[in-house]
Amino acid sequence: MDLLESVRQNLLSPAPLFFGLGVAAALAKSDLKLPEGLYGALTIYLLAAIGFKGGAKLDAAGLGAVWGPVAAAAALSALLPLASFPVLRYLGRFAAADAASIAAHYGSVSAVTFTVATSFLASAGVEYEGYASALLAVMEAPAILVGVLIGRLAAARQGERLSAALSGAAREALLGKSVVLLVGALAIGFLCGERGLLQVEGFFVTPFQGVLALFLLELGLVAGRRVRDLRRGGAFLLAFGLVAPVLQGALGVAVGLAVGLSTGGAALLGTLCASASYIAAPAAMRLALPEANPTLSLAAALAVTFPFNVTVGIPLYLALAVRWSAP
Amino acid sequence: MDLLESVRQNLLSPAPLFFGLGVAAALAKSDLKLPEGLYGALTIYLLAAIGFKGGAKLDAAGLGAVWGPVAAAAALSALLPLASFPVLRYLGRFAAADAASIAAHYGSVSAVTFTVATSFLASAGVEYEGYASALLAVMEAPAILVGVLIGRLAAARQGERLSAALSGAAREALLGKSVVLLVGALAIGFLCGERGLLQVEGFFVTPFQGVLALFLLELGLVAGRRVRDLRRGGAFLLAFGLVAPVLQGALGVAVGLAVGLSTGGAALLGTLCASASYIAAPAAMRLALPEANPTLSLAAALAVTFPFNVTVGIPLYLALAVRWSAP
Amino acid sequence: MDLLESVRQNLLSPAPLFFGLGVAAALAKSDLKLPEGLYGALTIYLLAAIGFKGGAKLDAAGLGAVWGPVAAAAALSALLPLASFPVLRYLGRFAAADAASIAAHYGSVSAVTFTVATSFLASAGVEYEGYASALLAVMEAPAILVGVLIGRLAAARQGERLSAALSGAAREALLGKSVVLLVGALAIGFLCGERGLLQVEGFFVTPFQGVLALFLLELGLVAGRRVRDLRRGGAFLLAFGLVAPVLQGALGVAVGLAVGLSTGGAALLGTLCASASYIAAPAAMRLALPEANPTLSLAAALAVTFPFNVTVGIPLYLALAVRWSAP
Amino acid sequence: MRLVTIVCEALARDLVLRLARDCGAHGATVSPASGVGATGERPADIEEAANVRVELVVPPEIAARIAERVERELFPRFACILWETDVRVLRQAKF
Amino acid sequence: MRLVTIVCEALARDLVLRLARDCGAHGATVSPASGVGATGERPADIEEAANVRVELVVPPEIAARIAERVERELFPRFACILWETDVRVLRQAKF
Amino acid sequence: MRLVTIVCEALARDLVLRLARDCGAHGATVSPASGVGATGERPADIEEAANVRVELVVPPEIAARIAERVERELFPRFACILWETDVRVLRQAKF
Ligand SMILES: Nc1ncnc2c1ncn2[C@@H]1O[C@H](COP(=O)(O)O)[C@@H](O)[C@H]1O
Ligand SMILES: Nc1ncnc2c1ncn2[C@@H]1O[C@H](COP(=O)(O)O)[C@@H](O)[C@H]1O
Ligand SMILES: Nc1ncnc2c1ncn2[C@@H]1O[C@H](COP(=O)(O)O)[C@@H](O)[C@H]1O
Ligand code: NA
Ligand code: NA
Ligand code: NA
Repeated sequence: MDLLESVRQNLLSPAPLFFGLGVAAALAKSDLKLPEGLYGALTIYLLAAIGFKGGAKLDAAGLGAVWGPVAAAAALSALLPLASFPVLRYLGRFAAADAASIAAHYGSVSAVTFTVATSFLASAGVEYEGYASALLAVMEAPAILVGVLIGRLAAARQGERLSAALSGAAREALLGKSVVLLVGALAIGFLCGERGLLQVEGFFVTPFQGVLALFLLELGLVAGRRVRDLRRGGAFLLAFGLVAPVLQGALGVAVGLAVGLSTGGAALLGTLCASASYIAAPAAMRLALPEANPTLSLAAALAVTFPFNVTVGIPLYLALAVRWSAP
Repeated sequence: MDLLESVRQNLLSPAPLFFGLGVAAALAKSDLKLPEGLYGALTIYLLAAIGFKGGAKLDAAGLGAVWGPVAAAAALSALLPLASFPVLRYLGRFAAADAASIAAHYGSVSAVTFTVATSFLASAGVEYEGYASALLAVMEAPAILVGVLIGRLAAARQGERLSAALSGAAREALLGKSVVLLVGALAIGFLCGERGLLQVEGFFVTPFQGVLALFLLELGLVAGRRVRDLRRGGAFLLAFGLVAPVLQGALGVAVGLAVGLSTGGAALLGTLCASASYIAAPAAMRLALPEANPTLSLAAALAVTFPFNVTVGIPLYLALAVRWSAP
Repeated sequence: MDLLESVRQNLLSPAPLFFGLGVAAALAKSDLKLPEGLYGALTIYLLAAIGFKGGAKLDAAGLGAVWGPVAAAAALSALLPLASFPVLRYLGRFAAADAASIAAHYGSVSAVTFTVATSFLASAGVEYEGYASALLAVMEAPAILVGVLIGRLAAARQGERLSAALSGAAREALLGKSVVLLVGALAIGFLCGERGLLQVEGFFVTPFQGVLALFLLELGLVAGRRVRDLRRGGAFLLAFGLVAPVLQGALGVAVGLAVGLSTGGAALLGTLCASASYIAAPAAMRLALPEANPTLSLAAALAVTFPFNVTVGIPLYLALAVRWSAP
Repeated sequence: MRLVTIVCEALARDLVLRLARDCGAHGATVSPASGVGATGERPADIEEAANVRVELVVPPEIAARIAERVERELFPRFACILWETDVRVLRQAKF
Repeated sequence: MRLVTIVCEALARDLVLRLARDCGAHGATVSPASGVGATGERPADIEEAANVRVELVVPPEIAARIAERVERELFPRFACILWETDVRVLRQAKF
Repeated sequence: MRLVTIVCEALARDLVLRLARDCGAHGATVSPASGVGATGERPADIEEAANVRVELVVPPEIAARIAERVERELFPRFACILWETDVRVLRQAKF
């Protein structure tokens, strides 16, 4: 299956199409709106389901097998912002806080992009490590912490003590809802194992793909509202939102293969590196680095990188993984 | 199976009974209330599911087969208000705006009534065209547009330009949430086909009947609160709410058979003609024809016609379709 | 299977672990919060599902078989507060209104505790009467009514007439949302029978265990916030929250066996007696006995007795039922 | 006209509205609220803990009557506060 | 500065905001509300019946313009009320 | 008494409440809000974009302290406005 055909197949599946419907409705200023609370409720469902299933698989795989990939994933999350910050600051001429914030968003991860990737792999018949959501879980926080650290150091605000700001950021990053839910559900899945998964399968597995499609409708509505904000970021931000995922994704694929992940697993790690956070990072950065303009990072993450990844990006990272893992 | 037995079986199924529970709770002033947002969330789910499934079937049937029934359905929606407006205006002595608004509600359609009818057909073992929700999708807007047109012309308000008012109404009718969702999900289902339906079946198909039952509980609560409003409409409105669906339903059945629908399909088109909108029409009329009293149309649609249709009406339209399609 | 092993198995299942996650997140002051409306929506789902399934089983069992246990359950609910009130008033030195309110909470029942018990029995392979949720349905109101009666008599407020207060309380107890939903859904299930259950199984049965797990996450968050309130109740309240369920549970098991319930059924009646209401009772008592401090009863019910029951209590009541029903 | 604002436990919503009507208010606007006060935090995610915020536009003499009854009937039994201020309205006769 | 509060049918939300902007308001705060009044109960659980509560902080002359247009354009067509009061604000120039 | 109303980004909710408490407010009422202003539209459907509306009933000197700190600490960092007005309360001593 070549890349184009793979992109086409991916595009003609419910999740990306519902995202497109949401974007179109928002752009046409339809009165299709999110009932308040639904977005938050679906987020909780998705994170709990992703975590729980991953935990049950983690139990099956055994903790011993996963340390390597998990450590590599956490390291990638911490290091990626260090690479993208100078690009944003000096090439893109963003203010220090903005550059740090964007770098943190792109170092951190998007659980929904990850999930679309697993569906894509499943429907393409590619195997992957079932515990891969453990990689997702460890990649949220490090980038946020590093981003805050950079932002604070660069801003060099004399008034506040760095350590206080960082401990606040650590709180946000580690006790934010997505980290707590993902890590908590992962632990629960691990403790319950396959037997527990069987019990709650009818809720956490059977309807999952459909819930994801509905969530993407909502995400499309949110993203559509952000399209106008892109102008404030200028052409550089747009380019960054398209190029950064490709570079970070390729790096993720390479590292994944190097630490022994399967082809599918490496494609997933690539997707994680390529994806940008729009739940954990925005909330944490808003409180720990409020000088940063939240509009820029969110518009880039949601209105550029997310649609890029769920349409073209994911098939691309898989193609890279296939090519590089060929003997 | 005779009509009475058929009504009895229909009554003793979860959806109508949950509706009854809701009405009873509202009349008894129980503190059973809708959590805010739930009604809106369930509406989104139902419309997306109905549209998506219909779209997948449309793909299977092929666009060529459906033009006839679709055009007939849209025409019915546009013409029915023209027939009921004079009745309401001159027999019922309603103000022009009110008559136009009620006529628009009854020309437009109720997705939930449609869905109860499909469940009824399924459990009665009657086949119908899987793409029938395409008929539903095209019947929402025309009646609303015609209703606004009549109302504006009859009111003959000199101050505002008719074209401006109509373009506003067209916006509402075509970009209202139910039309966007139904048509959008229909298109997505069409693009994804059966393969896509399989992916999201666990969410859009498996739990559908149960979600419908829960939604009817909520609708019952809403309808129960409207019962008192009926008094303001007088006996004529009550009679209209019972007679109009029968006449419009019979017409729909006849037209359905004439354009080549199966017995079940004709019963569905009859149900659509008989049903009155309580989501799309109220919102659109409120903005495009605010002189109309929203209480009258909503009370008649929800507290008279909806319960009539889901109990007695649907079996009746099927009985008509069976009789008239007999060789 | 001995008690300890049974407790361990029960602990390592999704529902109690998600409850623990919620409590931990609340204590750590994570920003994991309930989207507004979700708690209410899940409550409606759970009550409708429990009632409906029970009703369908009631239809299968036949009304004749259930009068005995149902009457016994209602009587237990009415009598338990009479036993616990003096303990709370004179040993615990609570104000009359507080003692009456706590007694009412513990005489009434918790639908979620009941549900966790049925899951536990199912996974332990123990049979029970399918109509047991009818017992749940009749045990909510009597304790509340008796509690208000005691509280009013004890307070002996001259200003208001007792009968007026009681009729208000009866309204609350009988038209409160949980009673209306449970009894209503039970009746609907009874009218629809197994055929109706089949129709809505994909929503009311398949995902049920998973929804319960998610609800327990939310309940954990709510309970975690209440832990601090426990201090206001003192050591006596804590002790009461642990000892009362054991005594009431043992009584329930004994009565259950006496009226001919199976081992599993007796364990369920024990669980019902042991459980404390945190939905119906708080709302009703707040309006009918507002002098009572709502913090005390809710903290004890949610932060002590509920976790005790879902971890240690339920296996204990089953062990008692097994021992006492041995020939 | 006076604008009387009452913040109170959500479970007492209907009591507040009945009291206002009995005192002669012709209408009321209710919005959801959470809060913090002497009785601790009142998060709005579960109804048992939530607050409501009731606004009443009324003539001064009715405002006085409402304040007096809220003080006597609600303050001893519910977590509740009341404040009031002068407002200018359109369609004076409506209130 | 004046604080103008408009309580109106939720379906008319965008009309109210457009009217305010056209009159020169630089911003608005909107909160969900239910209510009761001459047109009966308006519970907030379905959008068709819900109210919105719109607050506008504006200079007095703009407040007057808003009141005048609300009276003329919204009152005849929607269930709607308006009240206003004086407020002190920070950053006067913003409004 | 003064009624201080702060409309601010929902993500800063806890910061606002802490600031109010530090300044000496004994309580607060919080309601959900959406809005539009200089920073664009803030729809309430996702928490990242929503506003909160915080009301504080406080003595004048505390109101002044709150206004001063909001101006210094919140205005430069968050989309936020503040207005205040005189109110009459029951149970003066509570605030
Ligand atoms: N000083 C205050 N300013 C604003 N709202 C308050 C204040 N004190 C109390 N409240 C509100 O009134 C409710 C009940 O107050 P309390 O009885 O003090 O717990 C709280 O949950 C708040 O919503
Ligand atoms: N006296 C009043 N005090 C506060 N709010 C009111 C009052 N009268 C009406 N309202 C609000 O305005 C809405 C429309 O009022 P009406 O047109 O009288 O039905 C109601 O749903 C209430 O939210
Ligand atoms: N003139 C105004 N009247 C009422 N609310 C306003 C006004 N200006 C701003 N706001 C509120 O304050 C929030 C932040 O304002 P801004 O910083 O101007 O975007 C907005 O989302 C509105 O909720
Ligand atoms: Na990333
Ligand atoms: Na119709
Ligand atoms: Na009990």
